[in-house]
Amino acid sequence: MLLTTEPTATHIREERLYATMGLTDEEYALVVSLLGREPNYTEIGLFSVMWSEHCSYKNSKPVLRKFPTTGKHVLQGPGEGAGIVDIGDGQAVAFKIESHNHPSAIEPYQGAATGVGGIIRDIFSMGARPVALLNSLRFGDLNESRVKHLFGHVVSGIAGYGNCVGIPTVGGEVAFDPAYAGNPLVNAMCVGLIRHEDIQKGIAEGVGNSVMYVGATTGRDGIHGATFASEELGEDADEKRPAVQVGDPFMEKLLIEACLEVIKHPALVGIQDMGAAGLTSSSAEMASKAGMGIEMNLDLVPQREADMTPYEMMLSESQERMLLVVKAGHEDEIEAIVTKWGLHAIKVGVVIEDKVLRLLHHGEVAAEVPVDALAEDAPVYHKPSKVPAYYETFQTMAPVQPVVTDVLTTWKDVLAMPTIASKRWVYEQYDHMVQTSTVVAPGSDAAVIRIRDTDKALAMTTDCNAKYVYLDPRVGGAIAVAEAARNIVASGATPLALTDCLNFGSPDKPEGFWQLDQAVEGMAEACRALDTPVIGGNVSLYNESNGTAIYPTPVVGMVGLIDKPEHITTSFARAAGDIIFLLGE
Amino acid sequence: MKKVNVYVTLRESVLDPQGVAVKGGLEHLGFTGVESVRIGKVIELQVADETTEAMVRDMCEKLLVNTVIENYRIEMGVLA
Amino acid sequence: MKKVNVYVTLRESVLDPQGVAVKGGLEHLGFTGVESVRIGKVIELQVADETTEAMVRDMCEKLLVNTVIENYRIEMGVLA
Amino acid sequence: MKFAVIVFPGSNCDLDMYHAVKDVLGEEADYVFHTETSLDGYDGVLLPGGFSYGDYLRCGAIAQFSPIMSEVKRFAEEGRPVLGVCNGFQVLVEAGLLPGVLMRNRDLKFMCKTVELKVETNETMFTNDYALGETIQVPIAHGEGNYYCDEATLETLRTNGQIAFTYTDNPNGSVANIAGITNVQGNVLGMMPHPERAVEALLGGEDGKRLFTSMVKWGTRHATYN
Ligand SMILES: Nc1ncnc2c1ncn2[C@@H]1O[C@H](COP(=O)(O)OP(=O)(O)O)[C@@H](O)[C@H]1O
Repeated sequence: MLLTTEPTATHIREERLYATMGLTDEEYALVVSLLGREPNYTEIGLFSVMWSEHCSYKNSKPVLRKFPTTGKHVLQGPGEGAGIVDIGDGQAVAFKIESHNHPSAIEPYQGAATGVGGIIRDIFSMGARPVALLNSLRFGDLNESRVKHLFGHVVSGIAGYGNCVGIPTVGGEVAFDPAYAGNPLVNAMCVGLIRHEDIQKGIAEGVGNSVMYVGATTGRDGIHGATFASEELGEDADEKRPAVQVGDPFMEKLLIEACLEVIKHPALVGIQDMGAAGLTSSSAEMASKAGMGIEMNLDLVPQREADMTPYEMMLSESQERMLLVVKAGHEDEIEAIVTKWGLHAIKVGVVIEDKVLRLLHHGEVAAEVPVDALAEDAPVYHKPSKVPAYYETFQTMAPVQPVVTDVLTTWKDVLAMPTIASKRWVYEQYDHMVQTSTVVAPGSDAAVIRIRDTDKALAMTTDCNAKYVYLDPRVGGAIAVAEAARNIVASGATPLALTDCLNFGSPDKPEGFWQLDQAVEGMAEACRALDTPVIGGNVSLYNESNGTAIYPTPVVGMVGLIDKPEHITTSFARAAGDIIFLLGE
Repeated sequence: MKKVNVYVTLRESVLDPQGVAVKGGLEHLGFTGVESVRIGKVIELQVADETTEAMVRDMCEKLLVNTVIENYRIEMGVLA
Repeated sequence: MKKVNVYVTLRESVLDPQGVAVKGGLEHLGFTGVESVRIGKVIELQVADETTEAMVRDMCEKLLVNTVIENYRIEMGVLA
Repeated sequence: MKFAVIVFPGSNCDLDMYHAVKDVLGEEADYVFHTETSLDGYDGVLLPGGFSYGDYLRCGAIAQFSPIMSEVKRFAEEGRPVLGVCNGFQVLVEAGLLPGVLMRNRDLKFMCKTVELKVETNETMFTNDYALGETIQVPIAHGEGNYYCDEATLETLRTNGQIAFTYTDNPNGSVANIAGITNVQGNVLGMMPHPERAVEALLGGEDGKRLFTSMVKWGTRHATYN
């Protein structure tokens, strides 16, 4: 057995261990001043994940403020697990898109599968019943065997997870371009239905209330590789390497049913999934939102492996776990519901008045950090921006008109391009019919799902033409929103709102930041013009390999409402002799 | 022609949802005392006599095993 | 606590499409001389010391193995 | 007619099945949880699709030991109607109520699309509303629907007229293009295609509906048991 002795606070400072966790010298200094002392190893770990771009949006916050996020139908804007829009009759639709790019590059099947699992939890943790999944995928040149491997496994990962949990995968997009050769994109979107009164918040209110853990056990999977960087590794170094997360869709299915039953119980105060940064983000965010603190006894956390340290437990990204806050004295009632689904609700902590996250382990305080310092006080950066040289060059170039001599050949060539060709190979692997509500299956402009017991239906789509965004981020960003809206309208629906996944390169390069800033500017303009607010989304930066960034790819996921079944329209030709019209410019 | 077996198992720290479900199933059937179940693969190959262990290892690394999450063990020349 | 391995393989008369696909994959990668590939399961159990082979056989017949298409072999007390 | 829709952990077409018989056919239906031990009061049992116990180990392998399954067996032995669709078929096969086994699809991929089936017999309680030899459109959605049995078993299936549906264009490699079979008595039907997904024109077709109307007709012709 390998004995790990954790670095001391002094060691962390002197060896700049925080740097291996992704924190800068300035950020470390800020942590010290917020704490009034040097952090120990667990504490600096908490900051490193909470202050990551993924959790804190430290680089993208100023940009994201450009999005319109309110509107007459918006019940929940950005900030919770998913945004929610009113669709009348006391019903609402919750949806969100999220990236799982880097995990999918390392292990395509599990990376894609766990991406799907994560976005589903975002939806049902709001109290919504997930009714549809979509995705947006980008790969390199499909002629390369490595790309074929990635593509094939990503698709089966999405299928493997979605099919098993029983949520239809009804749409998406796939594009191939050498720009994604080293860094594929895997974005997953989930749509859920909810009644207004069932809307949940991830909030830890009420001193003395219980913090309960439901779902899979906690293992060492997904812990930031930094953990082991500074340790001497023993013989079994390989075994100890932070492992890839493996999804368990069966567990997720049980969690969905258990949680959707639990939310109906008045004793439930708050619920949040343990997504990125697992126990850390869920506990710190729930406490911070409530203006409370949480004390957790890590000895009570269900563990899959022996001798796990507080650092490992708090940073683990094991999948299929939820954190619940339950009114004191009602724990048994919640446990009874959860047990019916073969799971356990285990009390691991309590809500406290002190606004701190206090972690006990083997009878000692392993960490004590103000929750706001973790959840609110991350630095925000206004990155320098610079117009890239390529863009300036393009602006001076005259537009080229392609010369087509043989229309039929060109037409066939275009149709044969992997990006343009039919995606039947992809979507036939997805169960797009389960839940028997899919009116328009993959293959049309947008998918349409009927809403049971009403005349209504929802249209949904994901879109982005990244080449346009690369050529002109502002115009391209606007086009992405407009394309999504057209697909919604062409299906007979009125666009309601959108979610976005901003897949970009490094914001540390001024040219990269410019792309991000401009694309969002253009998207925001289109959102205002079309009255489709942004109700949530996700930012994935640093999509680069060997210093080269992907095309800026702000994927738009849009949902629209159809009032009557007879308004549902597909993009298929129906009968010979029908007249074809061309609308627009 | 000789027989080669490759045993592929999940790395220790990787979750094995199958194993967990099967353990539950065994308990359900009344088999107590089962502490853990992990499920792996046996790949039985019939290969030409001149196939070396190094060649089989190469097959494992390139195709048979997902080394990100799996370990493997080769058994050469098992009785066919 | 002791370790028991159960090896589950497809009966010879049953076609193994996965094995066929893997064989094709190996050929594609340039591995010649692979005559056949069959894919089975290893089920690694950690069981109480008093667990007998008869008990494990019972687990196999009841749950672990579908005897319509699968054969199995039990290896008791493998080093844990 | 009153149907029991069995819910195993991981079932995910339970709602679809329930909806088909209750909302579309207007019959009675209840969800019956896998932990229940009685089917008293029901005239038919429906085992829905999904991934019971994640389909880990083998599809349907773990679900066959659910408490409700001994009751389902008793129900079947009494000659009353039991329909298993997709995962339900896999459970019935693992439980020994139907012969054979369902293996990985020939090309190893999950497949979701509408396929054409041929009605091989209309003399069962599940198919009496179809014409013999009629072709119908019904969706499939499975990764392990490749029906296998040995020659001798196939021969008995044929002789006894136990083959209920075949694929006209075999999508998964099933022996003799088999899509669905009954037991010898004809009161247990297992099939990979999803008739419950083909009961409404809005969703693309109604060819599956007659399977349920067949059951209801048969049910009204025979005295209720309770
Ligand atoms: N990754 C995917 N997952 C599910 N469906 C997909 C995926 N990619 C494409 N599709 C479906 O295939 C159809 C065509 O997609 P695409 O070629 O991107 O067309 P368009 O450019 O018209 O949006 C759409 O209905 C889309 O939903």
